[in-house]
Amino acid sequence: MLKAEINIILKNGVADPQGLTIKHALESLGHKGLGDVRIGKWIAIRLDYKDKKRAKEEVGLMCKKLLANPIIEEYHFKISEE
Amino acid sequence: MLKAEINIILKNGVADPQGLTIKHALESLGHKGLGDVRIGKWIAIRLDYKDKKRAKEEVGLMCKKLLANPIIEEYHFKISEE
Amino acid sequence: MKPDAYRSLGLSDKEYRDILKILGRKPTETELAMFSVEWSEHCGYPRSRKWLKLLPKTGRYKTLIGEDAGGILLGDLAIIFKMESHNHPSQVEPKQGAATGVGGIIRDIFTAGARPVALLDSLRFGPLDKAYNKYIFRGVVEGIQSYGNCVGVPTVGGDIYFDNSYTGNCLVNAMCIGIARKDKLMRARAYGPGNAIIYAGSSTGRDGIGGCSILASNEFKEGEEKRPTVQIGDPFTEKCLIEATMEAVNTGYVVGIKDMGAAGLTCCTSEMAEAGGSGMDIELQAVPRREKDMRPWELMMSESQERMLLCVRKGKEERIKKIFRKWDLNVSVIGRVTKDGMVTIRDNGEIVSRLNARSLTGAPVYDMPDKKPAYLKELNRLDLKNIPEPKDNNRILLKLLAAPSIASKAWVYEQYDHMVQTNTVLLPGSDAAVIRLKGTKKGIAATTDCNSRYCFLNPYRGAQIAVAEAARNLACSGARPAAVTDCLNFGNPEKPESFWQFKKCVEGLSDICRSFRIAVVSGNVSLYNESPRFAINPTPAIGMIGIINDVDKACRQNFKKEGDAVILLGFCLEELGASEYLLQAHNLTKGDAPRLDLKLEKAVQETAMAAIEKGLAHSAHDCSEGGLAVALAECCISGKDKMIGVNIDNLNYNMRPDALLFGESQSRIIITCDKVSVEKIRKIALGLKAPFSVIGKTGGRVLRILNGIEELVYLPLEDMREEWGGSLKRRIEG
Amino acid sequence: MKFGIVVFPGSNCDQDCFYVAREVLGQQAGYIWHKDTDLNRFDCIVLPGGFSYGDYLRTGAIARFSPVMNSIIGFAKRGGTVIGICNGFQILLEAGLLPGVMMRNRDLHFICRHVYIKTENDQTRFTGLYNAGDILSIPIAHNEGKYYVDARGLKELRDNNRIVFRYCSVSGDTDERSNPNGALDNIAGIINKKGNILGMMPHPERSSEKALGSMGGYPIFRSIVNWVKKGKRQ
Ligand SMILES: Nc1ncnc2c1ncn2[C@@H]1O[C@H](COP(=O)(O)OP(=O)(O)O)[C@@H](O)[C@H]1O
Ligand SMILES: [Mg+2]
Repeated sequence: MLKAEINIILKNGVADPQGLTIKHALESLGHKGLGDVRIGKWIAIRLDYKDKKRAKEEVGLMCKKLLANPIIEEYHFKISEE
Repeated sequence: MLKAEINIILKNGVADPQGLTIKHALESLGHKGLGDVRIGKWIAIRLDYKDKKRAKEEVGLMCKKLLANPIIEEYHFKISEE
Repeated sequence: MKPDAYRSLGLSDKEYRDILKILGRKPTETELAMFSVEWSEHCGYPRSRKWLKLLPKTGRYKTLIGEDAGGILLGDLAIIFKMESHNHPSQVEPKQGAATGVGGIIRDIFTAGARPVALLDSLRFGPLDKAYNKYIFRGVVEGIQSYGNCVGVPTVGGDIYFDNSYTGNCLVNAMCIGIARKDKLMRARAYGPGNAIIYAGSSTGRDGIGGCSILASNEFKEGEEKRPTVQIGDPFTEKCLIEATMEAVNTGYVVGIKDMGAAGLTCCTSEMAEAGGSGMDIELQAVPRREKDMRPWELMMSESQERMLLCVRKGKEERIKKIFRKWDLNVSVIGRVTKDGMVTIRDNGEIVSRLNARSLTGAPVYDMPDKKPAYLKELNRLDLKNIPEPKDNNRILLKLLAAPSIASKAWVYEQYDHMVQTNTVLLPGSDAAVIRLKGTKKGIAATTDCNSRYCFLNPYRGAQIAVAEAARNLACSGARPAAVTDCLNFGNPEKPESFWQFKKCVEGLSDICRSFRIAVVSGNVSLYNESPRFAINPTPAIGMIGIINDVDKACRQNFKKEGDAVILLGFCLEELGASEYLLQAHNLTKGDAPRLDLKLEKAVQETAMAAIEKGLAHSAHDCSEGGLAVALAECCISGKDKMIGVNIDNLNYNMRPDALLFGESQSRIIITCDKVSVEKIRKIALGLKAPFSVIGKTGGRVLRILNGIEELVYLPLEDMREEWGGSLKRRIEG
Repeated sequence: MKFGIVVFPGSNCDQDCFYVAREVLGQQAGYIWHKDTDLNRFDCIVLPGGFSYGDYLRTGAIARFSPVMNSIIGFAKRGGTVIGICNGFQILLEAGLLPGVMMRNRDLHFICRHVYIKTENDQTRFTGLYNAGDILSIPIAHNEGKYYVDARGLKELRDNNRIVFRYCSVSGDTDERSNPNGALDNIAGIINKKGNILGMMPHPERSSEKALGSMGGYPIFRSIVNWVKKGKRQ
């Protein structure tokens, strides 16, 4: 069994109002010294095979085709054994 | 400068309709051997101080108080230097 | 069986003994779980059932009663509607709690074979200056928004009040209205030996197990301490489930159908069998499941959302399954109808529970002791001599307009899709919403109301006023009140004071509904609404629908034209008890609820309806919280595009200005019309014995109110709009 | 003429569009299940609003892979008329039939209310009955309506007059205050190069009857009907 963990976030330069709102909320709760706050998606996919190379290819494809929108988003993923 | 990366995801056992729908979509795109698919949030917070211990405490608090709802969600985070 | 085993399921020692008697043996854990749910207040109403019998089941329109949701007949159409609470889940997880509440009430409607056409929601929160109340409020609105918008049913109305008694126990009462051809109505029953029992929808997981029974049977001990498993709403699946169910019903092969809400399979199997006077043989292995190695009782108790149980004619299984598969939904035959009147549950063929359907649904009935609270004696006493008169009425009026319970709710309803299905002819922002019935000239008006401060100080009259105001709101839109659904939210019934409030409210409710010939066709009881510190105000939320014969005549509350005559139907009494004014200006919750004269109320409403039906009225708005001054202000500033001022120069009351302006006397409606129509409306009022007076004229950019020659209020419209319109956003987004 | 209204799982304005086509315009209309692929019977394909696949993951992201989408691409290549409304617009963007993306509204709220939009291009088959500069009252109802496209994309849209509708004030100023959702350049609707695919966030089917309070959207459908009929006569 393998597990793919995928991060999808807005590209740098694309405004992230949600992150900003969270930052303000945190500050109003009294947290100090906060810099940039950004929010994105985190997707975990379990794969019932062991071939890491195949996993890399498939997950890469998933991201390109469906999971991320290349116009505004970028993605990173890592594959680990379970 | 420190960077906290937070993962927030639905607890095991709590239904994840989004994850399920994404799984079906991936399958209909021809991806085989998929197990559970779960989707959650990924939040990156920059902290303009160096004290890791303090960071741990503060970020833990942020998750408890604002970012996650312990009733349905669980969270993990790691703190790294930049 | 160890006591803590059944106690942890919310069963009392006595109830456990009864179960032993009924079975003549020890229950299995599955059976015990099933009893605990069926006998909980949420499903079996053991504490309230006796009193609910008081409510009238007949009225002006032919009623449909006895299923999850009730309704009325209108020609060959059935209008099905119901309101239900989701208070406790919303308190611990506002977004998902509210979302699943909306999902549940929608299923109650389309299980009856009716297409859901409108949603309303009646919400109560603690004051917004507390961060946690704000968090709950935002979460609840987010949840209603995310579910209702996605599932494609317009949220057209509701009401929101803020009161400290809801700190720690918010109320989320969701109401849904559906339409069906009357020959296509469905019932929740299973009969016909050999017919298939089909499971359709989401798969079953461990979520919400025991949720309803346990949540509905215990007040919160220590705030967040109680952590039930809250479910995640799946509006997408629900939308598919609506369409698939409609298709399935249209085949004519569905014998009966019921949604799996509270207590999931347990409620469904036993109630469908009982209603059909038959038995059922269920194989749990056939139940689609989301998690590995679930125990039988977990499968029976799970409250996983978006699931339906259908009884389908033998031989037509494939035809029905095909429909649900088309919508990518799980569907599986999990059992058959039997003759023996027993609900038999098997796991891999081995019997895990075998009960007489009746024994489960025959929940016990308890007589609860009740006692009038001692504190009322003091609270009801209000001597106006001790209430200083304000120096500046303008300031008070602005303060009232900005009070969250009175301020514009646009921040909320503009986050709801209130137009989808293209039937909403009267949008939110007026006394009632009106949706048209495509293919006819008719429309349905709907509103929800309940001033719980009235109910706290005088439960009997408070409940009556809730109904009277709901009817008045419908009348103002031009509709004739037709039928009621209620959601009775109260504290712990084991406390005599709480139960007294419950009893009095139900009495008030049933008396006024009888006198108005309005049937109560459906409803829901939510008890144990208490935080560690106190109980909520008694809150019998009223959802009412009305019929309007010509939707083109539907009437809004805001002034339409300059130079219109302003008419007051009804009159003002010198009463300030229980008013929002006492709270905002003097920080008092005191006195008695306003008086209510049913004859007068009817006369005023009939007059408004007639004036609107004849096309004479340009606008109509009732006086509620904040009294005459607030009502007039709302008429001026609640127009979507333009605001219109008014000059009220013909009031001649001999009473305190604050009572005249802000007193909440009932049975008052403000109407505007052309000068030429004044006499026509006067005649109508005369005929119906409704007090009638022309009090002023619309026009200008200010609200000006005189009593005799004394100027009481002079305010620019912009200032009022600013306070009233922006208040909620300011308080929430800061 | 015949409108074909696509039904994705989660579409919820399909029946509203059907009603307008049939009852208001008096034209023929049929539903197209998202797995059907034969579009030959239709003169105009409507991708309706709603929440296809619940808008899960990303609005329009999953629906664009429905079998019907390939047929729609072919239909459009042959010059067929396609209009995407709200979620339909979002699907067209995800499918790459129109440029750009939709992001969460500026204020992070779902917005349902009447807004004003200005007709920028009256030379399309969708706007024949408008004049450039016309100001329409029309409802919006969306969570992701903040249109975004990169600088080159925007220039391309402007230079070729492909911005068809822009959010504006009652008096027609297209400034930030009259921009309900933060859309780039107040963009409410755009068209493809060829001029046969329109995507718009506002809901014309909700403003095609007096009873519903505004008629701003009606001329869009009428224009389509006229254009198609003209085509058939020739
Ligand atoms: N929770 C809600 N959801 C949707 N609309 C609401 C809600 N609360 C209030 N509204 C709308 O705001 C308007 C004013 O509500 P309210 O002040 O309760 O009117 P009234 O006092 O005449 O009953 C109504 O159109 C009502 O439907
Ligand atoms: Mg009212």
